[in-house]
Amino acid sequence: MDPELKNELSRQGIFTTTLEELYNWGRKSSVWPLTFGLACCAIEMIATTMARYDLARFGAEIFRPSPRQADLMIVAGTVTKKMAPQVVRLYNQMPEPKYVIAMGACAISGGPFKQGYNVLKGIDRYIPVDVHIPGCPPRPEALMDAFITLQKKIATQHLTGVDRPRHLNPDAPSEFIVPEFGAHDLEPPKNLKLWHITSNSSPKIPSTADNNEPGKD
Amino acid sequence: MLGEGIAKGLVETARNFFGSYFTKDRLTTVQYPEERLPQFEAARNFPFLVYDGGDWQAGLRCVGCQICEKECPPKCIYIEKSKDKKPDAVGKLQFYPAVFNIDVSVCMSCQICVEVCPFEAIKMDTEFELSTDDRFGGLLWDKAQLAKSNEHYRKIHPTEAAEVDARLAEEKAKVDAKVKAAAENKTTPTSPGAVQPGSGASSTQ
Amino acid sequence: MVETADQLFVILQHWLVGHAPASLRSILSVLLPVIAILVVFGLLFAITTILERKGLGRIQNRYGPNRTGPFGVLQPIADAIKSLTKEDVVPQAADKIVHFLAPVVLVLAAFSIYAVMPVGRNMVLANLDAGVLYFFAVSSVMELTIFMAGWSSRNKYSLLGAMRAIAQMISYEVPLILASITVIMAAGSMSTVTIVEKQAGFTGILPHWFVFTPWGFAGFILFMIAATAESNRSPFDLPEGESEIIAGYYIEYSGFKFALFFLGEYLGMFAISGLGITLFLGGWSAPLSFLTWLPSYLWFFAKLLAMIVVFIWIRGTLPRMRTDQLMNFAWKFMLPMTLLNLVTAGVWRFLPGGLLRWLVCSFLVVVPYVLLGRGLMQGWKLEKRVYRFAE
Amino acid sequence: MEMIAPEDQRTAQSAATAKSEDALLDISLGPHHPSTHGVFRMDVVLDGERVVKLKPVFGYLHRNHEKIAESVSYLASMPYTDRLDYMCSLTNNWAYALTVEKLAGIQVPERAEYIRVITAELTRLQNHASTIGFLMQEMGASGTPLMYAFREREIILDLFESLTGSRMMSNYMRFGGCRVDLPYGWLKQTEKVVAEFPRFLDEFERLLSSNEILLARTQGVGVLSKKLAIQGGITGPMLRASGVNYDIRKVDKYGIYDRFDFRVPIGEHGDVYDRFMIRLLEMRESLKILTQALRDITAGPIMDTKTKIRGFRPKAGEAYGRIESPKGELGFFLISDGSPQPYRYRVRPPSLINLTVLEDMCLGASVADTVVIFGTVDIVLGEVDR
Amino acid sequence: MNLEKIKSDIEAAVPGCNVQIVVNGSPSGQHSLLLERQHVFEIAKFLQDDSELHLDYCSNVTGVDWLDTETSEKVKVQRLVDGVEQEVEEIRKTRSPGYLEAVYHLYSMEKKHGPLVLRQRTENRTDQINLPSLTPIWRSAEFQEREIFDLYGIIFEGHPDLRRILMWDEFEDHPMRKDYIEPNDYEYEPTPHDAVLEKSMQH
Amino acid sequence: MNTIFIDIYRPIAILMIAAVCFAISPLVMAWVWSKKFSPRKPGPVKNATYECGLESKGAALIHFKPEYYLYAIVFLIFDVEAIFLLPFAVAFSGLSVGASIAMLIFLLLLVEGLIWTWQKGVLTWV
Amino acid sequence: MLFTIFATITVAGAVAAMSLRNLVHSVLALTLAFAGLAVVYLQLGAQFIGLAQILVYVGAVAILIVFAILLTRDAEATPKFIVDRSWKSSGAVAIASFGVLAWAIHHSAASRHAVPPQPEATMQQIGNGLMMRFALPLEIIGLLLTAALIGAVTIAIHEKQETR
Amino acid sequence: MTSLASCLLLSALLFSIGLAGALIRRNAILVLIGIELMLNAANLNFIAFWRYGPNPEALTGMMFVIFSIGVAAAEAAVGLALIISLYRYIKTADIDEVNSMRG
Repeated sequence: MDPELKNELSRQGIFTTTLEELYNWGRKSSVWPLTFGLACCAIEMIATTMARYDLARFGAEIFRPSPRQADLMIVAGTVTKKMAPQVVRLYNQMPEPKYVIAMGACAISGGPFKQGYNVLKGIDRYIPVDVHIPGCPPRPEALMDAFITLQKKIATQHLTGVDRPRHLNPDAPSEFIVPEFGAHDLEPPKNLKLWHITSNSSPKIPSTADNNEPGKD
Repeated sequence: MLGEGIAKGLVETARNFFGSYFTKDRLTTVQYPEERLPQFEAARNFPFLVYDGGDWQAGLRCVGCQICEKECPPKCIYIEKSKDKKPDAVGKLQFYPAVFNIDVSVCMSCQICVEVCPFEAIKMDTEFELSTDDRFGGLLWDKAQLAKSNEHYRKIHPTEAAEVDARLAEEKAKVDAKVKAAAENKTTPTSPGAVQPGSGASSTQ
Repeated sequence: MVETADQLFVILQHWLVGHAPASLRSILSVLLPVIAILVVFGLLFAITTILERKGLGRIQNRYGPNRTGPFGVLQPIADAIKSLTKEDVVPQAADKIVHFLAPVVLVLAAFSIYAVMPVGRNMVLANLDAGVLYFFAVSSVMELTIFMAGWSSRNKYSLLGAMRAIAQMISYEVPLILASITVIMAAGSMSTVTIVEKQAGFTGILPHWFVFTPWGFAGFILFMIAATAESNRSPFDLPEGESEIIAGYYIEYSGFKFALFFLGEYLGMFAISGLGITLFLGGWSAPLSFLTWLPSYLWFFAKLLAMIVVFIWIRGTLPRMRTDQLMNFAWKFMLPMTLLNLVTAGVWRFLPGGLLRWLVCSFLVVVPYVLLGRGLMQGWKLEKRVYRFAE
Repeated sequence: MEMIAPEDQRTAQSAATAKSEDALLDISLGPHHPSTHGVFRMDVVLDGERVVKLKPVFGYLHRNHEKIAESVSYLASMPYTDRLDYMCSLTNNWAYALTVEKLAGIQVPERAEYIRVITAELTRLQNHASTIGFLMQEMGASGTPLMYAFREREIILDLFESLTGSRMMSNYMRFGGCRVDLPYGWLKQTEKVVAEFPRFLDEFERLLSSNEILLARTQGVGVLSKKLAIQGGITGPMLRASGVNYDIRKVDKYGIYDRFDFRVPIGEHGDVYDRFMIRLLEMRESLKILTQALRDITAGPIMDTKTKIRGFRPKAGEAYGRIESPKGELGFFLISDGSPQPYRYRVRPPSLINLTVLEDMCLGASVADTVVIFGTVDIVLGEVDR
Repeated sequence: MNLEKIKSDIEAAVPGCNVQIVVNGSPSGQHSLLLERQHVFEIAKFLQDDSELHLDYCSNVTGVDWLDTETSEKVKVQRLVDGVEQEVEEIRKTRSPGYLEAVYHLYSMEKKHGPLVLRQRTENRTDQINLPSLTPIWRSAEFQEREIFDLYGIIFEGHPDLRRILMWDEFEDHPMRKDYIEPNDYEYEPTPHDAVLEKSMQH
Repeated sequence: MNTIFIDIYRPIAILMIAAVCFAISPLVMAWVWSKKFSPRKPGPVKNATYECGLESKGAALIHFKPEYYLYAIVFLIFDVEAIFLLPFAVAFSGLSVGASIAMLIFLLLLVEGLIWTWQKGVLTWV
Repeated sequence: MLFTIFATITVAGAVAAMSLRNLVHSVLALTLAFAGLAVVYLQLGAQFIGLAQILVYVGAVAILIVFAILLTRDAEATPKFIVDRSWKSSGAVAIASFGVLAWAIHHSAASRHAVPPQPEATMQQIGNGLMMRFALPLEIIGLLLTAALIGAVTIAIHEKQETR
Repeated sequence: MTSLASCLLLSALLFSIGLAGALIRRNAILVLIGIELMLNAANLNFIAFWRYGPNPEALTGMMFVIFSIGVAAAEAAVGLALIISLYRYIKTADIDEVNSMRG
C-alpha cells in the first residue's frame, strides 16, 4: 500500500491493516530466539537480555531452549568445525519461518580465529543468514540494532509474489545439508547451493571494486 | 525455620519490584533505540582512517606503510601502496594507500593497528550500528568508507584527538621549519616531480 | 442498583435469551455462559502472559515487553499470530495421533474445570452436588495428557519430563484433596456454590472465610503449595526444568500446539487458584463488610489476579527444587500436615467456640509444623555455615 | 548422516549391553543445552535419574588459540587472550603479560601494578557475581539472581569500557605495563562502585543464602574431597571450598599482592554450597583489596620504557607464569626461540583442569544436580577448548 | 628450590636413573629436569611422596614439537647447555633428529613451592612417540595428556582414557605439530595476505 | 431420568465441546494457513528427534526405576481413601462423635500404612 | 440416544484397549472406556460414583498401569504375536459367555419392571449412609487398603532392594 | 431407551470384552486390564440395579460400588506389583513365556 495513503487513512483512524501487514507484524513482534550461545558473543547476547538492555522490550525474552519453538537463531560466537554439524542440525530442526543472525566476526567469517584449523570460516557456508552484525563482540546495542534490522526485514517481506521469502515458497528448501566429520575437514566443506562466492583464484585482487581510487591510472 | 529464607527472598524481590517504579537504580533499562548510553571516550569498535581538511582523498594521513597490515592479529587489513607520492598531513611527500580495505567481518577491534601506526592515521571509531544483510559487500570497507574527518575524531575522542593534534602540529612546524631552511638553501622544492599531474592529490588540493 | 450491578451478567443473559426464538432458548442459556467462560479465561490467559512477563521484568529491574502496542499489551496477540503461522513439526518417530491429542485434551480438561467455578453470585455453569470432586476428577485427566505429550514425542528429555510431571502431580494431588476436605467438612457440602455461601457472613467487618481459622489458614498454605506443584509452576517446574531437561514434556511441540500447552498450563493455574479462592478465600464474597456493594464477580477476579500475582512473584524469586526433595516434601511434609490438619478441622467442630478452640487448634497446627520442619531440615542436614579464613 | 563417533559407538554399545542388564539411559547434555555455558557436552548415563557415568566431551569451541599464537607476534596474542576466558579478559591479559615479562625479564612500574590489581579484582567481582547468577539460573531461578548479577556486572563493565575501550575484550595490558593511563575521574568512579558493591552482596545474600530451597539444592551436593581436589589439580575457589588453603595471590605474591591485607576464605565440606559461599566471601575480600589499592595507588609511568611494542623478540628460553584468575590458576607457558613469534605458546586453562573431577563429583547425583555441580565449576568454554 | 639437589635426591631415591638438567636461557630461570622414560614413574612417585618436596600438584602439561630439520631453535637450546662451544655445535647440527616433548610443571600445595619442570622426550616424531603417562600419579594431567595426544600425537602409555579430546574422532592429523598443513578453505578472502596466501598455496 | 441428566450435565457437555473447538480451531487455522501460504516442509533432519543438536541415538525407551511405581501405589491408595473421606466430610457436620471416631480409625489405618512405608524408605526418593 | 452414544464409546474404548498392539495406546483407550462408563454412571444418577470413577480409574489406575508398562520395558516394544496361542478357544469362551449373559438379560424378569423415578443420592446421603450403615465395611475397606498398600509395596520394594 | 436391559447388556458386553482380552492377550498387564474391565462391568450392574431396583433409597448398590472401587484399586496395585515383580525375575511380561518357563 502506498505509505502516504496509509498514513492518511491511519490519521483518519481507519484500521487498514492488511493480512500481510498483520502477519508481518505478528512475526516481527514475537521473535523467540533459540537459547544458543557458542562463545564470547553469547555473553553479550545474554547481556542484551539482561536488565540494562532488555531485549524483552521487543517481545523477545522468551529464549526457547528447544529449536521447535524458536524463531531466531543467534549464532553468537565462533562456529568450530566440530560444532558446525550440530548448528546446522539445530537450524534444520527449527520450524519455518526461521531467521538467523550471525553475531560477531567469528560467526560471519571466522573472525580473528579464521586462521584456525578447526574454525568454520563463516556460518553462511552452511545456513542462510539474514542479518550480519560485525564486532568482536558486538555491543548489546549492536545486537539490538541487528534485531531491529531483522524486524525491518520481516516487515517488508511479501506474502505472495516472486520475491516472497523462503518459507512461503514451496520450492525453496527448508533444511540444508548437515556436514559430516571427515579425516581432515568437514564433508562437504561448504554448501555449494548457498555459498555463491567462487574460489578467488587471484586473491590479490579484492572481490569488490574500489571506486574512488585516487592513484589508479 | 522452614520457610524463613524463602520469605526473606520474597521480600527482596518485592522490594525490587516496587523499587522499579521509584528509583532509577532498580530500573536500569536504557531503552536502546530512543535512549542511548553515553559513549565513553575510550570506546572502540572498528578502525577508520583520519583525514585532515575538507577532502578525504587529499587529506588522508595514511602513507600506506603497511605496518598495521603486518601487525593486525587477524590480518583483516589489506593495503596496496601507491606508486606515486603526494604530500601528507604535514606537507611531506609520502606514498599513500592505493587500496586500503578493512574486512570488518574479521576485525577483532583490538586497536593494535592504532597503537602501531606512527602517523596517527588510523583510529578507532565508536560506531556500532552496522548490521547488514549484505555479507560480501557490506562488511568489506574500502578507503572511501573508512575515511573520516579529523573533526569526527575530535568529536568521539576529544582528549586523545587534542593530544594528537598538538603532536602533529608540532611535527608540522618542525617540517615547515626544515622546508623553510631547505628553501633558503636551494630554490627548487625537494621533489616536485614525484607528484604526478593526474593524481588526485595535486589536482584536488 | 447494587443488586443490578452484581447480577448484571445474569440479567444480560436472561435478557438475551428472552429475545431469542423459543427453540434456541435452552441452548442459548447454556451457550452464552460457555462462550463467556472461553472468552474471559482466554483473555485472562493473554493478560496473564503479558502480566507475568512485565511483572518478572519489574522484579528484575527492567521493563519487560513494552513495544508491541501501547505498553506492550498487544504482545500476546503478536505471539498468537506468530504461533498460528508457524510451521508445525511433528517428529518422524512420534506417535502422531497421541501427539496431536495431548494438547487438545489438555485444553479440554482445563476448560472443563470451569464448569463448577462460581465466578460470581449466580454465576456458575453447573452447580454440581459433588463439585469439588468434579474438579479433582477432571484435573486428574490433565496428568494423563502430560504423559501423553511426553511419551508420544519419543524424546528422552520429554519422557523424563513427563515422568517427572506425573510423579510430581500425583504426589501433590493427595495433599491437595486432603487440604480441600477440611473445607468440605466445615461447609458440609461439596458444591462450590454452597461452600462460598457458607463463607458469606461477616463478624464485625471481617468475613467468615475459612482461611481465618487455624486449620483453614494451614490448609490454605498447604493447598497453595500443592496447587503450585499441581500447576507445574516455579519452584516446582521440574517437568519443564529448562536447565536440566531442556523443555520437558513439550520439547517437540511447535507452533500453536505449543501455545496450547501454555494455555492449558495457565488455565490449570487459574482453575486451581479459583478453587483455592472458592474454598478458602470466600469465593466471590467481599473481603470486608462495607465493600459488599462491589459486584461479586469483580471480587472473584480481583482475588484471582492477586493469586496470579503471587504465583508470578514466587516464580521470580525461588530456584527450582530437585525431584527427590520435591517428592520427599510431598510425602513427608505435605501429607502428614494435611492429615493432621484434617484432624484439626474435626477437633475444631467438636470444641466449643471461643479462645480455647483457637488455642488448641493453633497448637495442633503449629507444633507439628515446627517439629516436621525442624526434622526435615535436620534430615537434609541444612544449616547456615560459618567459614574460616586463612590469612 | 552417520555421525556417531567411534568412541560414541563404543559407549553406545557398552551402554546397550548394560541396558539389557540394568536398563540405563544414556543421554547427552549438550552441546546445545541451556545450562552448559555454551557448547560443552556431557554424555551422561542415567539409572533412573541418577548419574552412573559422565563423560565430558570437549572441543566444540576449540578455536586453535595456541596454534594461532605461534604464528603471530607476542603482542598480537594479547587480544587473543581476551577471548580465552571471555568473562575476565583482564586477568588473562595479566597472566600473559606476566609470563612474557618473566620470559624477557621486564620490570613493571608501580602504578601499572596497581592498575593491574584494581582491574583484576574488579574482574574477579564481576566474574563471581555472574557465576553465582548463572548457577542460580541453572537451579531454575527464572533469571532474577542472574539479572541482579548482571546489573552489577554492567556497572563494572562500564569501568572497563571507560578504561580500555571495550566492554569485554580489553586488550589492555602490555609487556611492561598497561596500554593507557587511567582516564580522568576513573578512580573516583571506581571508588564509588566499590563503596556501593556491598549493597548488592547484601541483597544477594538476603535473596539466596538462607533460602531453604537453595540450601537443599546445594548442601551436601557434589562433594569434592580435599584429597581429590589436590590430586585433580583443582584450583581457584573450587579448591578453597574443599578446604585447601592455596591462593596464588598469597603463594606467589605476584605483582604487588603482598602489599594488601586480605584473607582467603576456606570451605569445609567442599560441596556446592561451599563453592557458592566461597565466591560470595571472596568478593568481599576483593572489595577489601580494591579499597586498599585505590587508596594507595601512586602516580608515575605506566609502561616500562625499555620495552618495545613492535618487533619484540625475547631471548631464547622458556617461562611459565601463573596468576590467580577468578576461575583458578591461569598459567601461560612460553618457549621462545628468539624470533618475534613464540615457538610454543601454551595456556594452562583452569576451567579445563577443574573439570577433571566433574565425573567424580557427579556420580550418584541426579541430572538436576549435575547441572548445578557443573555450574559451580565455573568454566568458560573459550578457555576449556581454547 | 635447588635443582641440583633435587637431581641428586632423585638419583639417590631411584637408583639407576639418569636425570639431566636442561638449562633455560631466559631471565625466568626455570630450569628443568629431563627424564628418561624407564624410570619416569618411580621418579614421579618419589617427587610426589617425598616429605621435603611433596610435589602434590601437577599444574601444567605441555606438548612441544621440535622439528627434525636442522633448526636453529634446537641448536640454540643445546648451545646454551654448552655455553660457548659454538664450533662443536656446528658439527652436531648436521644430524639432529626432531622429537616430541612433554613438559610438566609441578608445584606443591602443601609446601607452597614450585615450579619444578620435568621433561620427557620421544625418540623421534614418527614411529617412536610413546611416553609413559603421569596421569596415574597426578590426575590433573588426564585431560592435558589427552590434549597432547590429540594435538601432537604423543601416545601416553598407562593413560586411563586416551582418546581425542578436542578434535573429532574421525580426524587423522595432529594439528599442533609444526608441519601440519591446514585444509584449504580460504575461498573467500577479501583482505588476502602473505601468510594466508602461503597457506592456500600449500595445497 | 434423562431430563435430569441432561439438565445437570448439558452445560458441562457444551463447555467441553466448546473447549475442544477452542483448542482445535487454531490448529485448523494454522493448517489452512500452511496450505494457503506457508507450506510445511518436512525433512529427514527437521523431523528427527531433537537431542541437543546431536543425532538421536537409541530409542527413547526409558526404563524407569521402581520408585515411580511405589509412589503410584501409595498415591492410588490415598486417592481411594479420599473417595471415602469426601462423603464423610460432607456429612461431617451432622455426624456424631462415634462416627467421627470411626473415620479416625479408618484414617489411622491408612496412616499406619503410610508410617510403615515411610519407615521402609519407600517415601525416600533415591 | 445419549446412552447409546456413551455405551458405544465405552465399548469401543474397551475393544480398543483389548486389541491395540501398543500397550500405551491400550491404556489410553482404556481410560476412554472408563470415562464413557463414568458418563453412564452419571446418566444413571450416580454422580458421586461417576466422578469417583474418573478420579480413581482415569487419574490413578491408568497412571499405575502406565508406570507398570514403562517399568516392564520390553512390553512396549510390540511383540510379533500379541495374542495367546489358544486365542480361538478363549475367544469362543468369551463369545459364549456374552451369549449366555445376553440371553439371560433378554429373558430376565427384572428388565421388565417399570422405570422408577430418579432416586435421590446426594453426597449428604451417601456420607450418612457410609458412616452409619456401612461403617463396618468402611473399616474393613480401610484395612484392605492398608493391607494392599503394604502388600504391593512389599512386592515391589523387594525388587528395589535387589537392584541396589 | 435407557433401561435396565440396555445397561445390563452393556455390562455383559464389557464383561465379555474384558474376558476375551484377559484370555486372549499374552501380556500380563493387558490381562489385568481385562480383569479391570470385568470388574467395571460388575460395577455397572450394581449401579443399574440400584437405579432400577426396588429400593434405591437404601443406596446399597451405590455403596457396593464405592467399596468395589476400593477393592479394584487394591487389586490393581497388588496385581501390577506382582507383574513387575515377575518381570524383574524373568524379564518378560508375556504370560506365554512365563508359562513355558514354568514348564
